[in-house]
Amino acid sequence: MTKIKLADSKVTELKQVCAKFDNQKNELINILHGAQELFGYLPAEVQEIIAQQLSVDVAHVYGVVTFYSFFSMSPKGEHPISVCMGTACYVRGAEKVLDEFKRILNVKIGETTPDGKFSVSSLRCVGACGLAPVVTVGSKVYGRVTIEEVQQIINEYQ
Amino acid sequence: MAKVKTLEDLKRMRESLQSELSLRENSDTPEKLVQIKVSMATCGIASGAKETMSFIMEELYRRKIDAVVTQTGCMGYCHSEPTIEVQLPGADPVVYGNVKKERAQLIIDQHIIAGKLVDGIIPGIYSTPDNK
Amino acid sequence: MAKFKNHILVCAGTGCRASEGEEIVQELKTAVSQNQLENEVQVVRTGCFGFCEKGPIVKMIPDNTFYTQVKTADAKEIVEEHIIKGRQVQRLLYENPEDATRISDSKHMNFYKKQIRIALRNCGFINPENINEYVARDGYTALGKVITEMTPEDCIDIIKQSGLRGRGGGGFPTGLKWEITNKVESAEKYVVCNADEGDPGAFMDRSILEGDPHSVLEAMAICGYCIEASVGLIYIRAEYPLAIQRLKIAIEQARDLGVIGDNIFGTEFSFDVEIRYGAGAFVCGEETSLIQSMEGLRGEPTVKPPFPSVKGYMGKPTNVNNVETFANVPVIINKGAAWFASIGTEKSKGTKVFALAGKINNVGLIEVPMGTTLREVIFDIGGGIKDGRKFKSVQTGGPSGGCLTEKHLDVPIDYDNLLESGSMMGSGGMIVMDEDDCMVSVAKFYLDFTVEESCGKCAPCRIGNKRLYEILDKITKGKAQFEDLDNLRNLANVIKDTSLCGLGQTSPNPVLSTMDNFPEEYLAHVHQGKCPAKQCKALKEYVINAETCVGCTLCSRVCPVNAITGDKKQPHLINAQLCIKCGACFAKCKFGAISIQ
Amino acid sequence: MSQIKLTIDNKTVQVAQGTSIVDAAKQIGVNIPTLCHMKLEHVGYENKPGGCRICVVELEGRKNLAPACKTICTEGMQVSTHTLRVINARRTVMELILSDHPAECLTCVKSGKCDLQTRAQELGIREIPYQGEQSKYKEDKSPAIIRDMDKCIMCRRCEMMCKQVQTVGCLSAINRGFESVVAPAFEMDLEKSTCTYCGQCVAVCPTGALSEIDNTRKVIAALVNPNKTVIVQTAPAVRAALGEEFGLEPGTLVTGKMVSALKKIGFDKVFDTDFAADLTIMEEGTELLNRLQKHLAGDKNVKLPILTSCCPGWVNFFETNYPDMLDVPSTAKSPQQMFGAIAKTYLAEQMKLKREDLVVVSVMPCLAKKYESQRKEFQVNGNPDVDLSITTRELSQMIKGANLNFNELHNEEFDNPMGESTGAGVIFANTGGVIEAAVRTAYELHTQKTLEKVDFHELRGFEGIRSATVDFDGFPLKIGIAHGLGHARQLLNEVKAGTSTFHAIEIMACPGGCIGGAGQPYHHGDTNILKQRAAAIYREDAGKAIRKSHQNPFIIKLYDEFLGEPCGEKAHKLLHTHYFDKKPKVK
Repeated sequence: MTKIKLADSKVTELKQVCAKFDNQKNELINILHGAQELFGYLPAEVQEIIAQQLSVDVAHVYGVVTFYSFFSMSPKGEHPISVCMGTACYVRGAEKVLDEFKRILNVKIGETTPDGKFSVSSLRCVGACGLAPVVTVGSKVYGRVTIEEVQQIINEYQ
Repeated sequence: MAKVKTLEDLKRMRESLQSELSLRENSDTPEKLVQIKVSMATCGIASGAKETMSFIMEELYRRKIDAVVTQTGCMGYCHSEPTIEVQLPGADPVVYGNVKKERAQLIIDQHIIAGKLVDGIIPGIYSTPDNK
Repeated sequence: MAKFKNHILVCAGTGCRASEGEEIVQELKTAVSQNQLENEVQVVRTGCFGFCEKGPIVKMIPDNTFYTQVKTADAKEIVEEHIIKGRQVQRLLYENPEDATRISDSKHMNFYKKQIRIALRNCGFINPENINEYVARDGYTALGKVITEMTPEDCIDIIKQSGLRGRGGGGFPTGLKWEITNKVESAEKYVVCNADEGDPGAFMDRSILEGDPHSVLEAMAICGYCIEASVGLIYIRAEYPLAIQRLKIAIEQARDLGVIGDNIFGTEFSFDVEIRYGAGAFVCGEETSLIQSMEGLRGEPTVKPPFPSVKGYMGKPTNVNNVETFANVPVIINKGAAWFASIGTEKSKGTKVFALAGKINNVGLIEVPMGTTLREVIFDIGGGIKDGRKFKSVQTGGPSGGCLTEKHLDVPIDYDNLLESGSMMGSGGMIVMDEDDCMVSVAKFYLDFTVEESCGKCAPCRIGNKRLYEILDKITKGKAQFEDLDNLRNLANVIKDTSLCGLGQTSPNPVLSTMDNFPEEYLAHVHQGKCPAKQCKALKEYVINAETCVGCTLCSRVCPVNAITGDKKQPHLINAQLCIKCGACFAKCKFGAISIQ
Repeated sequence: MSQIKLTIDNKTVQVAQGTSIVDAAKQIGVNIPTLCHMKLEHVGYENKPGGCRICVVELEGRKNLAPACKTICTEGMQVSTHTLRVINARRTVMELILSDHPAECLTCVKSGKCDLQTRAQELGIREIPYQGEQSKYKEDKSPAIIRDMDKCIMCRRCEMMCKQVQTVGCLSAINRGFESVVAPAFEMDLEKSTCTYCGQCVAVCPTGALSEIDNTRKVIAALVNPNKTVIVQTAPAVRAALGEEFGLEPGTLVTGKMVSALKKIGFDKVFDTDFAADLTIMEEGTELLNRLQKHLAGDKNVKLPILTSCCPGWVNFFETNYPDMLDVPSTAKSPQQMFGAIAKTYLAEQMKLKREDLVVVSVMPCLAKKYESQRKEFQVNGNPDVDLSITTRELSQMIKGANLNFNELHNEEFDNPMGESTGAGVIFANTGGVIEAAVRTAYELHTQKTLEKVDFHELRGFEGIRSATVDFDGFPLKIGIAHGLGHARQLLNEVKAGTSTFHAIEIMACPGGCIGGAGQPYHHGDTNILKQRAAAIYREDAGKAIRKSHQNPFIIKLYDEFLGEPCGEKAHKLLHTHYFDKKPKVK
């Protein structure tokens, strides 16, 4: 694993996040949310600091991080693309839309394009089933997406 | 906000809030008291409810129509988001689906100003504990 | 300002449109103009009334007359009789099936009772970010009544008598749960609201929290009073930012108003609410996993007993209910147990919210009394199947539920009936499928979900679901043997029988229910190597019909692997060995000459 | 405690409230098969995640099957343990587990001792109908432990040992679903983690997922090398457990047979680590007295309590977790390393051998000893004081490999000079033994009186934390004892907080002390075996003519001829060490 260097100011902020929850270990998940908001992802170094602040084993923190799909250990793309794979979207063809994103960007689920621009993931139900199939790019939601529209959506961010 | 200390406080507060609302509803100066609710749940927002709401607010302001525009939760018509409810004083509320800019414009022109209904009304077909 | 005296609403929903809805609009307009009523009467198209079997529907405003099964020929009569003479057209009025009387005012039709909004009563009515609007609609009066006029036991009694059962899936009687937690001695207890709505295709809890957060807060406080807890925790999916934001605003406003906090309504009772976030784990909808997760641990379930009511969050007695369950509570207090119990079936009282989605016209959030049939939900409220396709199956209960079929359409929906039919209530996702959906693939889709969401703690769920998925995958690829079907069933039964928590105990339901209800589809895959719904890529074969092919060469040019040969203006041929079944030729052919076998 | 009546397979049974179905069934001779479940009765921990689902039984009135290990009996409960439904479920679940397990039994280190293999045999699994993807992980070899996680069945015993019993916490379940496995943080190699190599994870692993580094091939290579003289030392705990590998009752002492076997295998000399244990007492006991006397004289720079340092897992633990307290433990090396240091100097000299030509092998009940022997500070010009450390289990493998009928061997004696030991050296194997040995010597050195009562029963036992006050001729010497690192942590935290009232503390990383070491024959959860081994050790002590370390004639001679004074300059150079800050650095 490549070591990354965290800026001191960010480390201070991270410690403040922990302190906000009184360094309580039962607040670990809330703290991880805060940390991911801060860094965009949860690299090993961040988990080590959290473990230290909360006086828990880093293996425990890692065990929790890898349990929940919301937490990521690799940075997301500049424009994170998520394809909803809830049932409603699935029966309306979300899998084909996802395949098209993977094909055009040449990445697998959870991966980021080499230029760091796009990452592709699937998620479970954004609750916009009326618009199925649904794709989100960042916070923007695209509804009733067809395979033909995939390239257009990508073009918007090129 | 002052805290309610007793159940009686709450009940008094409810009564005054209700009469305020009914005053609003029973007024006969429609220019001033048109009520519009925009369904602003996740699916509505994803379909553009925010844009619709700000468009309606701007348009009503531009035309100097005093209306109360509020957000509300999911009306349940996911198939037709964004959804809005328009209520002219003394009239039953009318729900419209698929209200993007153009339809919002049409609803303002025809329904709110001209008092005509616009195609694409979503019929309210349920009861609630209060009207059952 | 022109003001119309009369409006004629004509349903332009898919179903009514199919039975000449549009022509009726035109005829009505013609009749209106023939009578020079253009400035008085307006004809308006509406969305689906959800009464498609009696369509086309025409509704008269302002008197609410409801005409059913209207024909184009009736347009003239409606205008001339109803509008001009003020007489209802008797023969078009809806006939009450119970006593054959004609009902003139739609408000008296039973049909209007198909949907009763109890849990959703305020959704779409009030501004969720303004506590005053909630208070104006009786908000927090139930809490006030309970804590100033009742003992915890009185209140629990009301909930018990109402017959309210948990809306999160299992259907455990809510009042009984409260009673058990109430009876456990402990200085510290917790009320937990399960808002970790993980079912793909279900969003009723999100809608309630986004549209009416105070109803949940009020109910949690009532529950807190009943079980003697002073802390409430809402465990909510992090994927629901808007619901979280509205909840936060609601908590702030409720604190400011003093309806949560210390000494509520001047009593000894204090109660406050905190939010805890989920982080993307379906299993955390299971209450013991949820509690582990709230304690900052991996969301692995623990063996019950002990139940959370006895030993829950931080080892203390904890009452866990889901959002929809809570949303029913204030109404029950205000309107009484008997009122609530009068709605629904013998063992399932009240209403249930469903997120209706899939291949259906009116995708949406609906709330119907228990006992409503699937047919009413799908064909009336839902407006039938999209694009005029044929209904095939409806999946309820998400990954824990099953796929029901035609023969279940008239089953009244309640906990026990759904269970008996091989599905379950679940949290309320209802996905409708048509003839284009392959049921083996649907089962595989759910298993894919379960494999990804299994926590890994117990062997049958961790490995068994993976193996189930692999067998299903073999079937969809035409590589399965007959014995695989036996293995599939045995495995599914053992996983149900031995798994640690609700996830594994129900995860084989999509497999078992599709095997039971669509056996011929499994057999077609295994024996004939065919997918009847033509969905399984590996089993598809694209064939060019020599008679309809004009030899335009378009297909051979789009084929990415040069599998199509043929001379210009001569019928083309697909080489099945080379074909990768991408479907490009099928999509391009303008003459419908390519078919999927 | 109130009693509960229930029926199991139609037989009525009465049990105390809180009894599990598994335990209740045992009372009527019904052995419900279990796999992930492990009850360490005398350690006070029970692993029962209810995860493997092998122990499922049918309960009247319950929809699905219940795990017998985790389900508590209730009044009137009707349990069926072997209906067709139950048997089919158990077999199917076992088939599933095996479908994600490499079928390498023939070459697996655990074959024949594997709980999974045994259960599968009992259930009569002959084929696995469910084939599919198998979990694949990179093999992780540390200096002491091998992790081959392809064989992990997620019983979570190792995690429980590491997290709860030992509080080391370097292992955790990670990922979820089919991908889930137990691993160190970030799936780093064990060597880079905070692992202490105590090996308790290996001791409880039901399969071959966790095992020790096998040094037997290297030992055999040394034995057949004509240029090398190979000597061996055997730790005290080995003799009380080795017999179990040959079907003897736990607690059978096999000292003489073991010596005989080692000689037949071809070791040039067979010595006893007990000798070095006596040496340890001379050094550690003297250090204790020195510190104590200075402390009593009011020297504020002297740290008390003194902590024992003969357990390498424990040393790793405090270097990683208490780097600010490195001056608290005794600086005395462990017996294994003292032996090595003397062997490669004094003994090599006597045998007229160059250091490089003498190979020192140790037989230990321990995995951490493998790591300890490789520590840089225990090497001279790259040549380690102890070349190879093998476990009791590895020794039994070598004996079997040498075609020896172990049970028929005649007793033989250790070689001299480093084979002579006292009863004090023997009891190092048990929790409380080191400190008892130290007290026997320190008492006489401090009071200049003869200690009449040699057995200190107050220091013996199995409770995780014990304390006793020994009367040192008017001075009450306060002693603390902890075994299991979790218990050690409790005492350490008191020392750190300054609230500890002890003068001396003995710590052993493994529950029970070395007799419960991770290199011993597998106990499969039966902690009575540990008690039987401990009793055997005390029997050996009681049977010894000399029971105080300072009376060992060869020890006296060693100081006279070679070392000089205990804690003197030469002794300090050879027999003492220093510690390192190994806490991972985090911003």
